[in-house]
Amino acid sequence: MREKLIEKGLLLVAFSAVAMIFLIAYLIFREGVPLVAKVGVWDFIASTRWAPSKGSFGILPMIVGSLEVTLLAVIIGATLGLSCAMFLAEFAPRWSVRILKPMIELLAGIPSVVYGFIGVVVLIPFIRRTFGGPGFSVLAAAIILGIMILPTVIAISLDALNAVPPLYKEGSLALGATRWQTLHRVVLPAARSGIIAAFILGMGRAIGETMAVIMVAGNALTMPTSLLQPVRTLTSNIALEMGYASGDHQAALFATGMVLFVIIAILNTIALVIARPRT
Amino acid sequence: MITHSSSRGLARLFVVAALLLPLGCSRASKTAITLAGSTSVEPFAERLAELYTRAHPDAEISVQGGGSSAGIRACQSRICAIGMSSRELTPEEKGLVEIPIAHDAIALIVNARNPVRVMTLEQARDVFAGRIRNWKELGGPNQRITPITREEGSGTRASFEEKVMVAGMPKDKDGKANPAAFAPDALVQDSNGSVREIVASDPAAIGYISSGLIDERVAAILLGGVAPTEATIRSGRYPVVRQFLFLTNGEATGTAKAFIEYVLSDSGQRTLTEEGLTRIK
Amino acid sequence: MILRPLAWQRIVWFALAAMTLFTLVVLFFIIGFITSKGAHVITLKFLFGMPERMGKEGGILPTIIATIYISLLAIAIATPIGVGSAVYLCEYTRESPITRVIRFGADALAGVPSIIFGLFGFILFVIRLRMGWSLLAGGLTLAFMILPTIIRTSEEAIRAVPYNLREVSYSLGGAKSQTIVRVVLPNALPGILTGVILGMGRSVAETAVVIFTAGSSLLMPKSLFDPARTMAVHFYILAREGLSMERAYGTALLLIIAILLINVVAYLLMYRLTRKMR
Amino acid sequence: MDSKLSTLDPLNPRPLEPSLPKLETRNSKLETQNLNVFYGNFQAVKSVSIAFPCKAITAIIGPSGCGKSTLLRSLNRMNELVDGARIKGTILLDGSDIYRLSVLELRKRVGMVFQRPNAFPLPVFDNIAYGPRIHGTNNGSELQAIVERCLRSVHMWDEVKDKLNDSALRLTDEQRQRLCIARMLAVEPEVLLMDEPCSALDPIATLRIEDLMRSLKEKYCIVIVTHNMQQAARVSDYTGFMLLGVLKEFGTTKQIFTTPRETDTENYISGRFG
Amino acid sequence: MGKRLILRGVNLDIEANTIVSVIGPAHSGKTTLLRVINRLIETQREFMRSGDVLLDDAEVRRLDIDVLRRRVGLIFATPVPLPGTIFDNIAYGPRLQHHHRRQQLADLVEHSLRSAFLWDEVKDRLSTSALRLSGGQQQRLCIARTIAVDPEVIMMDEPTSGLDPISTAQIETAMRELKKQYTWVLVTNNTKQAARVSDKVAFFLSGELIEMGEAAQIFTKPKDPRTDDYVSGRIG
Repeated sequence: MREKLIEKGLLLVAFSAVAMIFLIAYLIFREGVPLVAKVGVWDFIASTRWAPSKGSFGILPMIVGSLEVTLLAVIIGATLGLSCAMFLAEFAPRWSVRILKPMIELLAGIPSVVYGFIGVVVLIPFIRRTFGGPGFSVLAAAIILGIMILPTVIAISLDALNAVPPLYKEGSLALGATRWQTLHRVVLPAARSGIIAAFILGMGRAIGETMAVIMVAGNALTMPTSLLQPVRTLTSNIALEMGYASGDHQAALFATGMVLFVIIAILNTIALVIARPRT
Repeated sequence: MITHSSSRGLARLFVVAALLLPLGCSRASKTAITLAGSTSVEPFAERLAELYTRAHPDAEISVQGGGSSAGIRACQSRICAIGMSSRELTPEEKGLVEIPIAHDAIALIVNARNPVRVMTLEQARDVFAGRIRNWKELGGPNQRITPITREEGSGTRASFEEKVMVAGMPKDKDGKANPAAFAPDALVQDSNGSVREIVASDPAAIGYISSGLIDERVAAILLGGVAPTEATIRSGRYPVVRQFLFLTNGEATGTAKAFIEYVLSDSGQRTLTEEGLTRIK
Repeated sequence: MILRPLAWQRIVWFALAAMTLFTLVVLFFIIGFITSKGAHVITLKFLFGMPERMGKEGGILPTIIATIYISLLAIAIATPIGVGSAVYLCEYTRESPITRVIRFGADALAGVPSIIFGLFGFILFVIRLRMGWSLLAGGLTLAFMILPTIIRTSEEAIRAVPYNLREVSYSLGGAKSQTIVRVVLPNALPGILTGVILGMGRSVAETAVVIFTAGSSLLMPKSLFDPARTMAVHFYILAREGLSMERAYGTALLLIIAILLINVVAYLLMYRLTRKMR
Repeated sequence: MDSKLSTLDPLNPRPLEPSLPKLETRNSKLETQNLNVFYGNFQAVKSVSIAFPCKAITAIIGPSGCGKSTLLRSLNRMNELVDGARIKGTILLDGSDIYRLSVLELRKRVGMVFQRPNAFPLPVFDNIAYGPRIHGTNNGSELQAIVERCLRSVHMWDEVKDKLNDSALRLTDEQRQRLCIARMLAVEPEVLLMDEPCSALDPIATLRIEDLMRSLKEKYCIVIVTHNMQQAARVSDYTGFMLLGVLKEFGTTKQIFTTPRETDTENYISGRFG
Repeated sequence: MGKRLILRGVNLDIEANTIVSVIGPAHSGKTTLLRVINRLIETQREFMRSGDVLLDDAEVRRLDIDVLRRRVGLIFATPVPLPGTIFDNIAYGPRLQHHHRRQQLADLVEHSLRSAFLWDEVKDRLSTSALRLSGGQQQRLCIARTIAVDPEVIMMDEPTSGLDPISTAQIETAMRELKKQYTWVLVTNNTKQAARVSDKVAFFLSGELIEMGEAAQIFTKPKDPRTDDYVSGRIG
């Protein structure tokens, strides 16, 4: 009897996360859907002109911008992060891993605004001097986000690599394989789903990041055609304009959030399908 | 027993955490009020609140940013006693009491190293509409211009649009000119401060901010040959001027009333002037 | 393959070592940069003084206090919910539609960008529930933001408790709840703590959510219903508005030190808790 | 303490004297001389000298913790995967020190099968082709031939020839263990080391793996570690008995199981302890 | 376990105060049998059973599950000390029932440790971690822990498979000494051990009880040829 009660109570608690996600979705969609209905789905997501006070609500440049920045950031973060994780897992001496791993996890806790700020004072002037232009650009945003997600990618993929049963490694080494052969032919495939999970989490952080992006991306409303052009992402659109928005403008920002929501859901689903371990 | 002591330890942790929090059930003092709204007004309101509470230690005034719309919304739902707005209210938002507290000129600024110092309104319009793209065309060095504007909905941007972007534009039959659109590749920043910081660090940049926030790293452009000074602003010769508003839901009472009175008083207005605004009275 | 396996391995070694070095240099540059620029700002007056002139002068005590309150509040709310959910998922159900729904909820929540949490918290807690900008609204919103992290790490920690420990408890006549309270949770505690620390770190570092829900008032918060400005928000405003770069660096350095302290305290706590078990 | 144990003094076991009648080993393939293996301060193997003959199965038996696995793993230097492992003494493969070979070459020549079937989470084909590929064979038809030959020699070709692209994890325990043996054969080793290869299998599968071992004996030197005395008696030609890190006795299987010279061996064989 | 049939038509009668060994090769269902008896199997995946398990003529599924498990103790193949002190380990079971005072508990701990022949080795370090004990000591600790809840039957699942010969001998001694108080069921894949300690032996193969009888009879003249194959080492 008592056991049953405990079970029911815990079930209730466990559903709070579900309740919350539905509440969030409900609130965002309730504000956003009427506007999208008014403007038209196609005009909303496929038009390039954003001038809410003039009745134009096109967010295509921001969708493209978000995806471009995120993709680039993940490429940077994943390359560096996975290399780092592989090195720490297989080649670095144990003592150094014991020191470095907590340090890297610590770096995950640095506020994103600090990363953004360093972007403004170090990276932007560097890009401006080296490549010309304003410096605030797709490239700057991608580099900052790529660095920001590094600790997450390293920590999680390192865990995934370490979770591969030593049996597999032994089996490969006993056949006369080098450690690198073992790593890339057996350990990496076996850790595949964990590593992809690391990339997904990194991607999630990158696409959802707001403040750091506002600081370095330039937030212009053009369709980004070059890496050196300023760009506005969906998240920064919301954070930039929410403060002064009212009426349809505000609804359009909620609708932006809605689109972001849907994009993240799609990306997560794709990633989950890829990551599903082959049985 | 470990299982016992450690769960007790965890429990203790939470008790300590809970005790650390002041579990007040209502606001600590009846004289506390909140101001919320425009980030342009926020720094000035904070300064005023600081001085006011120094003279009235029993009063507590907290100042929030969030933007004009958030302030208006919070004021409508009585979440804050006084809203702050740097833009005019839309028809749907009317109904709140509007109290202008200061004039604010919007200055066009460039990096102090930039030799260009004078522009006509039309030139300023063309720079921000993306029709003039090189400083050479304005008598400066051969360098691409990086215009920086504010985000859609910002009061500063609205005033700038209304006064500068309409200059020389064809008028429709009501006699109203349609403002030129901002260049889509202009950088967008969401506060006066960040616009100033970018201009201060990039010789090719140009932006517009509250004239009160100009410092030595940036220079104000003489718009149509007029500098934003108190005299030109009060006389209306400087073309881009707006009002900062305090908003209340119904007549203000208590601390809110006293604070508004202080702001409109001579010493309050003097403070605003010191901080770079132009007095309303 | 033209290269011999060992030669190939050596090349890979150098490539990976170079990438790792580069990564570490970048990450440590960030810390070094902030430290070199901010160290001289941190004085007792800075730590324990009240801010003046919007933070251009004076100290940052209210933001430190606000940061502590809001992050403790967030974990105090999120931990019981998160651990409870994890216990339910691990101990009370097998894979079923119910667990899939719960996991979907947690995963979806983890994917929600912080700006959307900010909007949500603003509408629900600040406006609808009339909490105003307050520590409470901020803490609640942050709690739901970090909930998925806590659920996920607790779940992993609970699953990592060897199954045979539960069997021992059962075979000595322990009921399920007794087994969970006396065997599973104490043994999962280090892992759970890691999740809590991660969540606390995220609350300390979060900016967007806090601006929307707890506001940015520089006054000392006196109750849960007072608005407040956390260190991260203060840093953002200082840096963004160009109020005082020096103080921005100082605040950033303090933030990093705070995260470091949280980690160290957690490590010590974990050490204390596990020492008796080893 | 039980009186039956009085003859056993495990705390002070005497090493096998080199003066003991030396086993007549027709051409020994692999040999240890005075081998000591340490993990940190713990000595797991104490002065073991043993020779493993060609084309024969040698079994190492002994109770848990006697060092038999450690001995086996030091023969292809797999013990080095444990931190703090080191050895003292000599190990000879075809009369030359194994430490003069590269570790890759050594492990190629001395293959190993583990207690738990550790087929890689890859398709069956890739499992077998793994060894040849890492040693430089990339020709498709050549690999095809190797895979077929190896699967045939473990009597598995007919069972899996249609599922070469299925994941190896879908096979039964026994099939996976055979696959591991086939995978090892694909690199053409000279010595096969087997670490309790049947302990996870049921009796029928065990018997079949044992048959396989007998058929492989024609070509290889096989060393098997087992805690199952009966298995040693069934399959091996020579048997060594280890106790607490010491090789107590070594001889033909028949001799060890019928007329052991050491009392410890006799006690263990007859089931008085262990 | 899924759809596999693990145990088939098993009829087994275990008398009080005897040591019964269950032998058989891997995968013959020995461990499952123990888990069916104390219903630990119910905590695992889907499982179905038909037939009855009677403890003193009462079907185990009718008993309160906590009571059943206190009456029928189980020792696992690898010693599983709970993380915590030696004292905590022994006191775990009694504390679950709450009503124990400090002194009572101390007495009970001493009694249990003495019964498992561990008291002299650990009496000075009851408050150190149980994980610091050697493998053999840990397994005796597990026996003492089971004794502390005062069971009637103690089932052991290959309790010495990971232990060295000396520890094995100590545990076997403890079993023989405690035979008067408890009924023992010993699952082992070591036929020699079964021969050393048990009164009766049951031989399982592929989930079936092939033969049960006095230890001497099973090992010298088994009735079933499959038993003969196994005890003589032709299979397994």
